Parts: sequence; structure tokens; C-alpha cells
Amino acid sequence: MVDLSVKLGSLELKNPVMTASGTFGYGEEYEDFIDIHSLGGIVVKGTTLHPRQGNDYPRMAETPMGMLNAVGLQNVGVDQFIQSIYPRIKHYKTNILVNVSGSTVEEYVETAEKINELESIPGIELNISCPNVKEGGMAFGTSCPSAIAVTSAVRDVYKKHLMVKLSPNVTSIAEIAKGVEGAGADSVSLINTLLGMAIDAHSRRPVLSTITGGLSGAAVKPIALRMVWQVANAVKIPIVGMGGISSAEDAIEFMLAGATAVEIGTANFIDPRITIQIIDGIRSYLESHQMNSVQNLIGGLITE
Amino acid sequence: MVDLSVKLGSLELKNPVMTASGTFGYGEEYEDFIDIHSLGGIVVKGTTLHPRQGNDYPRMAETPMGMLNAVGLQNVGVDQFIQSIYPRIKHYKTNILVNVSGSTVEEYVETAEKINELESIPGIELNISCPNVKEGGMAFGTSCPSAIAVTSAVRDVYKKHLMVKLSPNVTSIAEIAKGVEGAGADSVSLINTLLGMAIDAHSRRPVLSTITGGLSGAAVKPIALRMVWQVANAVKIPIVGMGGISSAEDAIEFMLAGATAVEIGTANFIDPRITIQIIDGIRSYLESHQMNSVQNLIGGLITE
Amino acid sequence: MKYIHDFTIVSNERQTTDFVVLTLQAGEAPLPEIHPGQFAEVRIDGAPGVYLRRPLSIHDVDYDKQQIKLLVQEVGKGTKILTQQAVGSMVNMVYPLGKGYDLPDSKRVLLVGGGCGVAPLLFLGRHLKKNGISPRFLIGTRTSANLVRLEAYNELGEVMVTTEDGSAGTKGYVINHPVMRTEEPDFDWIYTCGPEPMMKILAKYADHHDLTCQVSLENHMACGIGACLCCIAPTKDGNKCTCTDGPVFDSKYLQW
Amino acid sequence: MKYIHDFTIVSNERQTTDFVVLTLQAGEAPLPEIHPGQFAEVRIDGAPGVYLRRPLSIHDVDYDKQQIKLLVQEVGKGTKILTQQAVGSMVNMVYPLGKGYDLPDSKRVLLVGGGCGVAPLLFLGRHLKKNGISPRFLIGTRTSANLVRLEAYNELGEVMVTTEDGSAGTKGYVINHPVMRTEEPDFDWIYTCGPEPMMKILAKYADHHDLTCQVSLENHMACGIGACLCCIAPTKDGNKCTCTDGPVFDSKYLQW
Ligand SMILES: Cc1cc2nc3c(=O)[nH]c(=O)nc-3n(C[C@H](O)[C@H](O)[C@H](O)COP(=O)(O)OP(=O)(O)OC[C@H]3O[C@@H](n4cnc5c(N)ncnc54)[C@H](O)[C@@H]3O)c2cc1C
Ligand SMILES: Cc1cc2nc3c(=O)[nH]c(=O)nc-3n(C[C@H](O)[C@H](O)[C@H](O)COP(=O)(O)OP(=O)(O)OC[C@H]3O[C@@H](n4cnc5c(N)ncnc54)[C@H](O)[C@@H]3O)c2cc1C
Ligand SMILES: Cc1cc2nc3c(=O)[nH]c(=O)nc-3n(C[C@H](O)[C@H](O)[C@H](O)COP(=O)(O)O)c2cc1C
Ligand SMILES: Cc1cc2nc3c(=O)[nH]c(=O)nc-3n(C[C@H](O)[C@H](O)[C@H](O)COP(=O)(O)O)c2cc1C
Ligand code: FES
Ligand code: FES
Repeated sequence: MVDLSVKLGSLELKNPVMTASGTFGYGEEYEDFIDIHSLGGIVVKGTTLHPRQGNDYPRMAETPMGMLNAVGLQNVGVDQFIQSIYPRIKHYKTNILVNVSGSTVEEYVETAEKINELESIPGIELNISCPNVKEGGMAFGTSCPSAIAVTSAVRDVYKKHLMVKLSPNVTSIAEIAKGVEGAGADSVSLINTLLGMAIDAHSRRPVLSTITGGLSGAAVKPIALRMVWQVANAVKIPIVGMGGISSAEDAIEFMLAGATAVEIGTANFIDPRITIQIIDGIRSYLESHQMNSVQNLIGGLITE
Repeated sequence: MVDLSVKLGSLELKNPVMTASGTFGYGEEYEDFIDIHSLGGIVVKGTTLHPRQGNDYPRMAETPMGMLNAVGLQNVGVDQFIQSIYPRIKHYKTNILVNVSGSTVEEYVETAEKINELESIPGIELNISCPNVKEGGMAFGTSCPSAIAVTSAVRDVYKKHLMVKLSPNVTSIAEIAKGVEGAGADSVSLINTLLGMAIDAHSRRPVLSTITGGLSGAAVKPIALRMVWQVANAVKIPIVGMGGISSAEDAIEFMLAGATAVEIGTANFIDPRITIQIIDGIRSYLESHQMNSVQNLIGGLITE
Repeated sequence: MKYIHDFTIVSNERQTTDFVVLTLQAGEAPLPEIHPGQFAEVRIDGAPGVYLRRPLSIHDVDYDKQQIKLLVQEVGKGTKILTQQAVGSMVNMVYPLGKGYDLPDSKRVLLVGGGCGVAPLLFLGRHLKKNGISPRFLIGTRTSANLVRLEAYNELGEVMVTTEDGSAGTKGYVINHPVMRTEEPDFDWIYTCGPEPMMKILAKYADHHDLTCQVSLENHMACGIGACLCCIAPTKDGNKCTCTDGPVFDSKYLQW
Repeated sequence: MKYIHDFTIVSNERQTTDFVVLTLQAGEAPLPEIHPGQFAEVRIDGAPGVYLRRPLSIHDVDYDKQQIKLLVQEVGKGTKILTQQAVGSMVNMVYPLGKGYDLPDSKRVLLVGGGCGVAPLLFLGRHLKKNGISPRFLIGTRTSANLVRLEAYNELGEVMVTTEDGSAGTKGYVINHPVMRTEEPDFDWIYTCGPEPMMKILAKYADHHDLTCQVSLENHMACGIGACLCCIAPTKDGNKCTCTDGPVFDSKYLQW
């Protein structure tokens, strides 16, 4: 029997496979396809202090082996989440993390404070990297001082696992990772979407209502993997890797590069059972490589 | 008859389709497949002051709809270029630009000075964005002051068209574009490759000898298009767009976003005739959209 | 309950240059109950440039034979490859998705389809008929060559046709057909699927005559199951997902 | 002169679980002259995850029938799809690429292949025979089930075999075959293609016995025509492109 469990600081994951915010709803959407309890964790939708309608339609464009989205953090707001969604999902026997977003430091802090009270939510993923909102979002994650500021402020009020989700749209992601580590983050997750754009050559218009949007899916994997590697060489806190992961091999590559766990995003759209297939695939890999624990993979890249 | 010609400052292009440095050799490699004279321009291999052997094998990894390369500027050096290659290609009835690279500002300057003497070379593309060399290269292109420094220094000695090739591995490409515009660049070209990485899950080793490499091909198109759009909103000098262009529609999208011309890179590997097909496709597009000049496309994105 | 299943293509019948009907055989597991207007997210492998699944309406269901039919219009990369799949090949589908059409509170109904929007109306017609309601179809196309499967619709009820070029039926758009030009419409419910401009005109028409109009939207989708929030339509209650709250909406509910 | 042409698959013969021989029919234009050891860059459409062309050796050429054969081993995404292509489908190739094997300055030659490295040796054997030289083949595989097209090689000359498990021929690697264990080899030239460790051993062997050894490298390639500089091998003159200066090199020229 191979051991699939990993530890993200205080979080114990039965396996390293989590789901990425904004791609897995609140988990309920996937109940018909998989056993949610079997996941290492789920990160629910980006949640803000107040409800948000998000951006106008169209919000999606397909790209070569990827997609652009411009959802813009549509969500019911943290109060509604606590009142009506949390009670429905808190029984999941997995780590439920809430992805917290905001336009101001105060909004982040207030939202985090509210979630701090929820017994069955062992951590938050602080989203300082959403490219699809006009204010806040990515702006926090692309400058080191502001990333530090928002992380410290939330750290002051949030007592459980604080994961900070980094933006790839920066010159040095390692520098920002070091910044948020210093500001008290328990872990970092990366990458959020890369800022991209799609144009319809024939109508001569942008495809998305917001002109630019966030790129995700298999296409971004090489960039995400490089960033995980760079961050792993820069920080001591655990790393949750994501960006285009679509198979067990992909997940293993991220772990070899230094990730303790992974999140699966866009690939859920292509196959709603993919998370479970990845867990099974990691198990088979370990068996066929005669390794008894998935922890042996973490940072196990051989570079001579 | 539709007019396909465009002007890049002093450069007159018979059509907006050029080839990207490092993907088209010196043009000769493609002579069996296409009529080189029909191209808007060719940008030859990255050329340095001294000959370079480049990085060790393996230098290439296939990725979803893209590829990583770690060639590392293998080239014969500028003197050898002038002595033995230039005489062979100078008859091409197209704009031949030399892509100039270096590890120090002095190297860039010296190389540019030598190329300044070549009658049939109407311009250089200053490569301050190569991610595959240890010194110089991308380092120049990811910080605004150093991008300005190398551009100014070359501007002082180089009298013809000075195109500066920007790195996408930055927080704000528009800022760097503005910097090099101020430093005297006649045009900017973008994007060079995105820093990426590939791992072989089974051997647990990096695929590339250099661990990380430069990502190109269709996968990067949405990012490249976004950057062209951002730069077009920031500078007045003409823009040469590239990154994943594989069809006439792709090329047109870059022009709509603000590019005056485009470069075709990785797509040449998939079909060595692609440049000519793109030129033909642009012509058909203009005809079917009843436009008489390709110049009408430049910056023609309709955003209400 | 939603499923993800492999189906085998047991027939691939070309209707016109653009349209193909695929008949898909389910495996062992019995087909779930499917409501007219529901759709499937179809995986299309081996189509260069196709990354996401493609939403396609359930065109017809045969519970006895365990078969589903899709009516596919070739419009781009994915549909072009799907329609070329050989008999015997596999198609993976996530289904049945979304909310379908409601049963009417009147027996006087008109089913109006344009383009590939005719697809869900066949199964809807069959369902209505089973519930004692005679469907009447009004089908609009650009030209007669684009009329597909009229015989199948004819088996269920009256079929009226408009073509933009007048090559069959009434010349013009569906709204120009005599059945829509009477002082008092002889139907109380409109079910429609097709190009948005057409559906908007029908929604206005329904408003004007105080009819119920159920429209089926064809918004671009990434997940099809309510997870990505890409497919939204603005409604009286804010943005709603076309894939879970729709694709069928009451036209009055939409902020059109 | 290099060309880019569409070919039609006229036969697809499976040899073993891994190996397939594809016979490709050229179009109108006459086949160019092809040298043994040259290769084609084959486009593989409809294979998810395959973006670049794949280099494959010219396995055989029939100028009269205008046909080229490829011997393809299924090792990954692209080769798996290529070997499933139906007769009648098209394959686009850029060819003939690279420098092939040289004619020997002696009549005593040995052609040593391992894995899919046997592919170019058939055409080489045919070429040698046409030039009055009797080729002798030494083919090494893991197990007898992987031995492919022995009859074709047999038509051209003697065929010797080694298998790692001893299920056919001599047990062991090619280097363990009696023909290589004599004091004095009875050949002056070795032509080889196969796994790099095998070729390196042969190169050493050739050095030791002062023979000529031409090896064909299977480096990863992006362009196949000398434009990308991805496929380099270190040589006495620095890095050289496998696709244009090779794939065949004199083993002494390589910095092994
Ligand atoms: C609920 C629903 C039911 C549908 N039912 C049917 C049906 O029964 N039969 C049928 O033929 N078509 C149906 N469609 C439309 C069908 O999904 C699209 O035609 C298809 O996705 C286009 O894919 P493609 O790869 O061929 O086109 P692409 O090459 O991706 O694009 C070609 C054109 O199609 C449009 N398009 C692309 N993706 C979508 C998408 N997801 N939804 C809508 N338009 C798109 C593009 O904007 C472009 O104009 C339905 C759509 C929805 C949302
Ligand atoms: C000059 C030359 C001639 C060749 N001749 C033949 C031949 O006649 N018959 C034959 O079956 N094979 C031949 N090969 C090898 C063949 O190119 C690879 O097996 C093929 O590209 C693998 O593609 P794939 O998509 O199936 O594998 P992938 O899924 O891409 O990868 C599977 C495995 O194959 C390796 N591989 C991937 N791409 C290449 C590549 N371009 N070159 C070598 N290995 C690669 C990968 O490292 C991996 O281990 C030749 C290679 C070269 C360079
Ligand atoms: C439709 C969609 C919505 C997303 N919404 C959020 C979000 O609300 N908060 C967040 O931090 N990331 C969001 N993301 C980013 C993903 O969580 C993930 O970081 C990114 O998609 C890269 O992973 P992938 O390539 O596996 O999808 C969203 C991504 C997609 C595709
Ligand atoms: C194999 C290879 C070698 C390259 N060498 C150079 C180079 O020498 N100088 C340079 O400025 N860019 C170089 N590039 C980058 C390309 O010119 C281009 O900027 C990039 O590939 C993006 O365009 P594409 O997606 O169309 O290939 C190279 C790219 C590839 C794939
Ligand atoms: S398509 Fe994802 S929510 Fe509707
Ligand atoms: S494969 Fe491009 S130079 Fe050899």
C-alpha cells in the first residue's frame, strides 16, 4: 500500500489532489461524477465580501489547448456563502478551502474574518491574482509591497491555514513568494491565470466582453511548472502547484518541481472525473516506481 | 488589387509577413519550399560578437500546442556572418534584419556597429529578451533601466532601423516598450519566448539540458496578442507582433490589436510554406472584406 | 443525475452539405430520463484546436433501442470532425444537462426552429405528442437545401417552412409566415431554438400577444455543469447559468 | 532538393504489437532521388498533444511504383495515431532530409540495427546490393516477438539475430553475437542505427578494430531542415545539426 497523504503545514491531505477555485463550483456540481470525499481538498469559488454579478457575457474563449475566462468573480458574497452554501457542503470529508478575493485590503480582511469562524473550513486561499476584475485582484499580486500588505493584514485576523495564490503575470514570482512568506503565509499556490486576449478576425472585435481575460489549461503548463520550480528554490513554506494539470504525469511533474500538492482546474471541464483519475494514476506511478510515499516525489527532480 | 505593403518607419515591407529569428535560419533553409523574395522580411538567427556553441543537447521539448527551446544563441558570430553568410543571402529581394544579441552592452554595440556597415541589411532586431543564455539576454529586457541603457547605447552607433525585441517575462511590457521608445527604438517587436520548463515524470529529470527554456508556438498566442494590444496602447512607434501565429487569421488578429507587421516563428517548423500561405490568406481576407489595403487592419480592433 | 458515458456511433447520415444526424448507441447502463431541450457536452477527440467539449442538443431518444440522436451542423473545427466520425467509433458525452422545455398549460403550441436550433424540437415534439398535444412546427432556413429531416417532424405534426430566398415555403423569416401574421395567433405557447435575433423577435411577438415563449439559448460553454460561470445570461434575478438554469428560459425572465 | 508532399497510404501492415509498415503512394510528381539513411518529417494530424512533425527514416523506396515505405514503432502519442491511419488517408511529409550513409570503400560490410533503428537499413541494404555489395544484417531486439520484416532483409543478404531473452538467435546484445566476437572481424564497415548505447559500443568496437562505423542518430528534432538548431550532436567541429549534417555521422567524428 502506498501512502498518498501529504501535509500542507497544519492541513492534512489524504492525497495531494485538490481542485482549483472557479473550476469546481462548490463541489456539488461534480457529485454525480466522483466521490468528493476522495479528494485531497477542494478550493471553492472566489468569494468576496459583497455579492458580485461578474462581467458581461461573453466570458469565455477557447484557445490552442487552453481557454480564456473573464468571469470576474461572480459569486454570492461571503454572507450568503456562510448561510446557504456552507451548511450544504461542510459534511465533505475533505479539506474545503475558500478562495478569498477583494478590491481593498479591508474587504479581504473582513471576508477572511468571517470565514475564520467556520469550523469546517480549515484554510483560505487568498486570491491576490485574479486578472478579471478592474479593482484589486491581480493588482495586489503583481507588486511585492502590496502582496505583503494584504497578506500581513489577513494574517492578523485569520488563524487557520493561510495559502496565498500568486499571479504569474510578473517578472519575478519567486520574489513575491518570498514576500508573502515573510508576511506570514502558511503556503503559496500558483499559478493563477495568465493575462491573455482573443480577437475574432472576421468581426474584428474582442471575443471577451472585457477584451482581456485569464488563460488556463494545458497550454500554460510549461510556464506554471517553471514558476513552481523557481518558487520552490526561493521559499521554505509548502507550495501548491497548478496550471494545466491534466494527467497524473503532469501532477507528478509539479511535485517533482517542488509542489507538495496540486490543484486541478480547467481539466475538470474536459473530464469531470479527472481528479480521481489523477489520484489513481499517482498511486499506479508510485507502485510501478516502487515508492511507498507520494512525499518522496516532492522536490525530487534530479538535476545531477 | 489589394495593397499588402506596410511601412515600419523607414522600412518598406511588400507585405506584413516576416520570419522570426531562430526559426528560419538564414532563409536558405527554406529556399526549396518558398520564394524567399515574396516575404515582407526575414530576421536571421540571433548573432553575437563572438561565435557561440549554444547549450548542450537536449534543447527541445514538445508541449501542448507549443515547444520549449534552449538553443542558447548558437551562431557563427558576427564576423563569420559578414564574411560567409551575408554574401550568400544579400541578394534576397526582401528586408533582411539581423537579430543582435550579447552578454554586455559593449558586445551589443560592437555587433551593431559591424552590421551597420552592411548595405543590404536595412535594420537590426535587438534581442534583449533571450531566456536561454546565462548572461545578458533576457536580463536586459526584464528591467526597464537596462533595456533603456542597451537601446540608447546601440542607438548611438546604429544608423538604420532599430527594432527592439521585448521579453514577455515581465510585469508590464508596456512600460518597457515606452522605455525603449524613449531611448530611440524605431520599432518594437514582441514577444520573445516565455520562460517555461518540462520534466520527464518517469526519469524524474528535466527534459532540457538547461532545465528551463523558452516557450513558443500556438499555445502562447493569447498572451502575445494581449501584450501587443497593451504595447499598442502605450507607444507610438510601430509594433511587430509575434507569438504562435499559425494562420492568416492569427496574423490579422495581431494587426487588429495594433501590429504593423508580424513575424512567423514556430509555425515554420510545422509547415515550411506557412509564411506564403499566410500572405495569401491575408490577401483573400482583404478581398472578401472589401478592404483595399492591409494598413486598414492596423489597430483596427472594434471595442465600441 | 448526470452521467459521463461512451456511446458508439451506429449511424452517420448526412442530411445536407452542413447537417448530419448521428445515432449513438448507449452501453450496458440504461439511458437516464432525458427531458426535451436538454443537451450533452460532447468530447471531440482528434480535432486540432478543439480543447473543450461541445454542447449539442438531444435531438431524439429511443429508450427501447437505447439510442440518442444528435443533429449536428458543421460550423467550425469541432463539428467538422464530429460529423466525419465513422460508424463504430466512440463518442464520450456528459449528459443529460440543463433544464429542458416545460409542458404547456394549453394544447395550442407552435415550435419554431432556425438553423441547428431545430435539433431539440424533434424530441420536444415527440414528448408533446406523447402527452396528448399535437405539435406544429415552423422551420426557417436560408434556402431549401438547408431543410433537414422534414419527414421526421412531419410524422409528429404539421410542418410549415420559410426560406429567406423563397426556394421553399414562405419567402422570408419565420416571423413572415402567415401563421404569425394573423390578428389573433392560434397558439398559446411558443417553443423556440435558433439564432438569437430570431428568438428575440419571437419573444417580442409573444409579449405583444401575451403568449408564453420558451427560448433555448446557445451560449458558449466551458463546463456545461454550472461550475465555470462562463455561460451566463442576464435574467430578472441577475446572471444565471445557461447550462444549469437553462438552456431553456421563459423569454420574459430574460433581460433581453 | 527537399519537398513537401502529400502521400496516400496504400497499405498499413502490422508486423508486431509495436511495429507497422506503411506504404505511401506519391502523387503525380516523380519521387526525388533518396539516399539510404535519409528521413522524412511526417505530419501527424488528429493526435492530441502532437504539435511538431515526427522524423521517420525512409525504410524503402520503389521508384517504379512511386512508393515509399515507413517502418513505424509505436512509442508515444504520435506514432500511435500514425499507425492507426486507414488505407486511403493522406500523410504529409517534408523529405528527403539529412545526409544518408556513404558507400563503403570495401565490400565487407555489416549492417547492425536495434529497435526501430532497423528501418533505414533495409533501403541501405538494397542500395548496397545494387552497387554490388552483399549486405549482411545483424539485428538485435529484446525478444523474438519484436523481430520485424526478417523476410525482406533476408532477400537482400544474410540476417543474423540476437535477442536479449534468447527467444531467437543468439542470446544477448548485438555485441555478443559470434560475428562480433572473432579475433579479426570479417567486415571493414559497420553501418548502424538504433539505441545510442548500442551504437556507442559499436563505435568503440570499430575504433578498437580500426573499422569505419557510420551511425545514424535519432536526436529530437523540431524542424528537420537545419533552421532551429535543436537537434545538435557534439562533433570534432563543434555542435552540428543531426538533421542536416546527419543523421548519419562517422562515429569518429562524434564527440562520444
Ligand atoms: C445548449 C446548446 C445546444 C446546442 N445544440 C446544438 C445542436 O443540437 N446542433 C448543433 O449543430 N449545434 C448546437 N449547438 C451549437 C454548437 O455547440 C456549436 O455550433 C459548436 O460548439 C461549434 O463548435 P465548432 O468547434 O464546430 O466551432 P468553432 O470552430 O469552435 O467555432 C465556429 C463558430 O461556432 C461558434 N461556437 C463555438 N463554440 C460554441 C459553443 N460552445 N456554443 C455555441 N457556439 C459556439 C463560434 O463562435 C464560431 O462562430 C448548441 C449549443 C448550445 C449551447
Ligand atoms: C532521423 C530519425 C529517424 C527516425 N526513424 C524512425 C523510424 O524509421 N521508425 C521509427 O519508428 N522511429 C524513428 N525515429 C524515432 C521517432 O521519430 C520517434 O519515435 C517519434 O518521434 C516519437 O513520437 P511519438 O509522438 O510517438 O512519441 P512521444 O509521445 O512524443 O514521446 C514518446 C517517446 O519518444 C521520444 N521521442 C519523442 N519525439 C522524438 C523525436 N523527434 N525523435 C526521437 N525520439 C522522440 C520521447 O522522448 C519519448 O520517450 C527516428 C528519429 C529520427 C531523429
Ligand atoms: C472559469 C475559471 C474561473 C476561475 N475563477 C477563479 C477564482 O475565482 N479564483 C481564483 O483564484 N482562481 C480562479 N481561476 C483560476 C484557477 O483556479 C487556476 O488558477 C487556473 O485556471 C490555472 O489552472 P488550470 O490551468 O488547471 O485551470 C479560474 C479559472 C477558470 C478557468
Ligand atoms: C528554436 C527557436 C530559436 C529561437 N531563437 C531566437 C533568437 O536567436 N533570437 C530571438 O530574438 N528569438 C529567438 N526565438 C524566438 C522567436 O523568434 C519568437 O520570438 C518566438 O518563438 C515566438 O514566436 P512563435 O510562437 O511564432 O515561434 C527562437 C525561437 C525558437 C522556437
Ligand atoms: S458552461 Fe460552465 S457554468 Fe455553464
Ligand atoms: S531539427 Fe531543427 S535544426 Fe535540426
